[in-house]
Amino acid sequence: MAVRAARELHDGDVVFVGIGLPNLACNLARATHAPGLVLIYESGAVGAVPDRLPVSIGDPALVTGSLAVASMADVFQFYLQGGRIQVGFLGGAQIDRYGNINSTVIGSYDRPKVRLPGSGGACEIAIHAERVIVVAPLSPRSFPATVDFITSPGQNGKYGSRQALRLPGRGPVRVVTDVGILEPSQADGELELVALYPGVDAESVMKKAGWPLRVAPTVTVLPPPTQAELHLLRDVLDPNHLYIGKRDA
Amino acid sequence: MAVRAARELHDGDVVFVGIGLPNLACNLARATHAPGLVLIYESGAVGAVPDRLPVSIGDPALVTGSLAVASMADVFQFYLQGGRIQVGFLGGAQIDRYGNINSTVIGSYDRPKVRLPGSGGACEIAIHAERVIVVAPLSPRSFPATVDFITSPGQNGKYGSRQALRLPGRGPVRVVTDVGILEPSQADGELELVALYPGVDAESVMKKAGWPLRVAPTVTVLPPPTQAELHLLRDVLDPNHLYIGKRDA
Amino acid sequence: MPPTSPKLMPMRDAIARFVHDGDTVVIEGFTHLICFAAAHEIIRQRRRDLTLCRLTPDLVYDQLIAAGCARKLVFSWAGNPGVGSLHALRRAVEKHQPPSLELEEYSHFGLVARLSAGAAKLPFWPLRDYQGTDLPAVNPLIRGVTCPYTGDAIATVPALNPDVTIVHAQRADRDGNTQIWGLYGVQKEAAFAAKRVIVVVEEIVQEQVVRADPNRTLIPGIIVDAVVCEPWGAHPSYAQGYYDRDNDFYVEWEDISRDEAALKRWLDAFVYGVADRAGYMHELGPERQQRLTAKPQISAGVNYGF
Amino acid sequence: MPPTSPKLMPMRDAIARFVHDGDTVVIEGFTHLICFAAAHEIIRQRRRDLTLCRLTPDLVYDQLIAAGCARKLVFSWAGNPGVGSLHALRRAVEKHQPPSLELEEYSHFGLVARLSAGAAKLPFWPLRDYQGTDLPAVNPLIRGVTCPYTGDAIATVPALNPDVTIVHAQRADRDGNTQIWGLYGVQKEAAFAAKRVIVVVEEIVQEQVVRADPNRTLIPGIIVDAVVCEPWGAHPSYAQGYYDRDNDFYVEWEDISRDEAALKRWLDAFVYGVADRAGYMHELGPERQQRLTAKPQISAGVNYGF
Repeated sequence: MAVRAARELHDGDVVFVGIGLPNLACNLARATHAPGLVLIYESGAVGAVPDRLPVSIGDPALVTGSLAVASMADVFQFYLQGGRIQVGFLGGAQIDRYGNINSTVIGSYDRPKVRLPGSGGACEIAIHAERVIVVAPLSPRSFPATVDFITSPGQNGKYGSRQALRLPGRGPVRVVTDVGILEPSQADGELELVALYPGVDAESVMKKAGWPLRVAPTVTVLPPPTQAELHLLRDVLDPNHLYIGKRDA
Repeated sequence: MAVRAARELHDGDVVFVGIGLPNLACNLARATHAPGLVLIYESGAVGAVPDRLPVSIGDPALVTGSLAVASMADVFQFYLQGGRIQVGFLGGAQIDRYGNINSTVIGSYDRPKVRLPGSGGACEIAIHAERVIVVAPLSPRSFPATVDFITSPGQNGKYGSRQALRLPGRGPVRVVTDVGILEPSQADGELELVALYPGVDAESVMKKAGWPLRVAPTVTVLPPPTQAELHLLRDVLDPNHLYIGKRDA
Repeated sequence: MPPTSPKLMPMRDAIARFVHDGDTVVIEGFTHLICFAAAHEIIRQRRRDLTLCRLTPDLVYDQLIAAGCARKLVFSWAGNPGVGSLHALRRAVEKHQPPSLELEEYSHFGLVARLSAGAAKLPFWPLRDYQGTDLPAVNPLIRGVTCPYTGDAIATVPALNPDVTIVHAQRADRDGNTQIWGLYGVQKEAAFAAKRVIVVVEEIVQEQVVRADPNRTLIPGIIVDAVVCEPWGAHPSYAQGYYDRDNDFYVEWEDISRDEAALKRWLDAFVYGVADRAGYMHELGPERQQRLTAKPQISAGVNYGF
Repeated sequence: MPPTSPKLMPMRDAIARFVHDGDTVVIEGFTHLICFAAAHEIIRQRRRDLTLCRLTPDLVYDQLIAAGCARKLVFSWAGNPGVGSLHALRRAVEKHQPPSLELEEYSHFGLVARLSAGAAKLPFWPLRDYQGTDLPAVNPLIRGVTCPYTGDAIATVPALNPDVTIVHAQRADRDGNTQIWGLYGVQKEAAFAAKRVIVVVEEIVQEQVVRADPNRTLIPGIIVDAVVCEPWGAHPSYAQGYYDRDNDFYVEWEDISRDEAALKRWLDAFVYGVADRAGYMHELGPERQQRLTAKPQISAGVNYGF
């Protein structure tokens, strides 16, 4: 997933980075095809070049040697709401057929089965980033037809489409899973299967979604990670395998 | 006037300072009875201790050795609107019987006889500072019954009283002139004569206002400047007499 | 300038004087400069019924909640960053284990905006946010206005003006002129929004040190009520240039907070069982302190001359 | 990072590419860091019909107005600070001497708020202001909203999003990561509000200089379109740590601008008659330059280690 996520990034993109896989993906992209990527962390570190793998979004290594430090007010007002962010990464406990994301509660809000951390900046990333890339392993539990709570708006939902709501960003344009890639359809924004990892068949993928997953007219088979990418991930960027398992590259 | 203005300041006051007489008055007060005065300049210099007489509100000498530098957004939002300023000084081309100040135009707005500089921060100083001290020589031309344009609201006027408008600050509480001091009356906020400089008589002062100036029941005679105050002003704070004339202390 | 400052005082006095039962309290700091020392003193002084506000409640509020100080939590992301959950908080919310805890929830931007409004003494702050989400449905304080120019619907949040804000920083003079570098978080807005401000620093410096670099001052002394010198006061959070984040402790907290008895033992040993921050650091031991001490990487100066 | 930056260019190219006839232009800087070099190049390239926005039009816009570049002025305080009037501006307003000039007037806070809204991509900004004044009566863009919490009437101003903002600064790397110390003015908001940003600096520095002290960066390179190295580019304004304000010139301007013929002679000698900033400095002479050069007063560094 980290390699796939990295390949979604274009050279020169300004990326709003979270910790874990997105951070790995960004650093992989910088080390390969996108040296001009600018990483902005929610914590305010701009153009960070951490000399160790940051374990928190506010790691001091993100500040030392960075290009700028922005206050949280500036991060949210001038960078994110200001339309200066091209790519945001999001994950979540639940992602629905329209790309709405729940990171707030499982069950009802007042009597939750599981109390999740909440939005943090996810809600405004989903609204303002030019493109949102969602990274999450595909499973019926994580990809229900409808989420219990909309923390971050997707392409469509009970409050209407992004166009109707006049949301500035394009929302989740790619969902990178552990078996393939989903994309919102032009027609109604419902996620459909557009690409598969090598050796994965569409039938088995369709069973992993909590709704009847549509398959795009043409489904690409993605090239596997290169040896160079795997080496960078496993030996350089995450040598202690904090964020990647064997399968996970 | 500088001495009188200085005496209006209390130790520990946070003062919003302009250039010229107010700056002199503040530095005189700091050198005499109010060593804990904190000077904040509109330009963002906080706790300035200029080692030369600043000739502009953004003089570099106000920054070197200051306690903090604030952006203009912070100056107006967090300091002034935030209610952190005890005293603001204002002057203006016209001051009316209720302490409304005009620093915008003489004549009509669209076809002005004289185009003045405009508000700058005066409008928000008049609204937000806890107390406003107005400093201006008294004359019928400068103190008309009604100003041509209200740049900075006084105690009362065509839009209603400060209370009715719910303005946060107390507005102009003292008007320091070259012959005596005016204060707004409790009843309707009209300026009335409350104190005279030594050797000045009330009758002559009343002729210098553009409306029938009321005299308070008791009029104090102010003590003259001390030798120490005059020495500080003339020989230390403004040795080249940029802002004070002979008469002006 | 006065020769002595009445603002300089020990943590015990600052908390006793400026934090009261029932207060709305903000201890800010985004990962960086979170004042655990002040939180521990609040626990020791057994403050009750506090409304705790923070973007990321983090371990600091998990501890205050576990110790029974909190009545309500105002927040935007409640987890143990990079590790897992805040279990004392989750027990209060999921199992209503006493003391029960009222929640008021925003996104990060929403809470930043509430503090910005508070700092600017505006009753609300506008933001383009929350369209298409369930957040306004569960928080009636998220409202909106119509733009008088475009007719757009713009979301609003109300001002937050805490009774007291506690800011940790690298250094201040004794009047509270406070300098911060590294991540700023929302410390400035939180301080300006508050009725009372406690600044806790790694070092008290001469006023001349502050005046030699005024652009580093984030919080002016005129809004500060108490200045406390408390080295290592942000541990297990960090202070750029002084000590690193104790990531091991954040990992350890997962097991400690998951088990109520273990959490109680931890509070007994590290909070109730010590008199002050020096006692806490003694319990923590010199090895950890040594390991976390920052290595030097000194920036160059700039010219303030004219 | 790319080995070369396409953003680095001479002033002539930056103005030719990024400032067009009819543009809304902001050259900011409150007393400090006012980019006269850019204004003079705009005059030389004979741009027309500009909407000029600035809190304090200052000499810089008086010169642009005198040279016939301006159609409209958006401002909040139009004087020669500490000296007197801006006479080219006053002639345009009082005597409608061609070219006539449209005015749009705010207070300082109002214009700061307009730029803040522009930077935040909000259509308006709320402020407690203008009650009891005549300003809303002469500027229909000053409006209001009702607070959805308190019912208070709060004034509003609309967002200002200039076509181009020009910022002068002490230093930047060649990607436009820009560091400023001393007075900040409203430079950050003006830059974030703009569609295009030109940064003009006293020095281009290696990226490592910026990265050694990231808290000094006010404007990130990601929003910058052109970086111009123009030493003394702010004269007669100043750059803290580089040169002092030329107060004598501000006083001299009173006589120059009062007399149309003198003003024309001055423009001929110092703007039209020189090719660039180096030519201007040559005209100004070495004595003045020497007198204004800043004396060293270097701040100490801080530790960014962990």
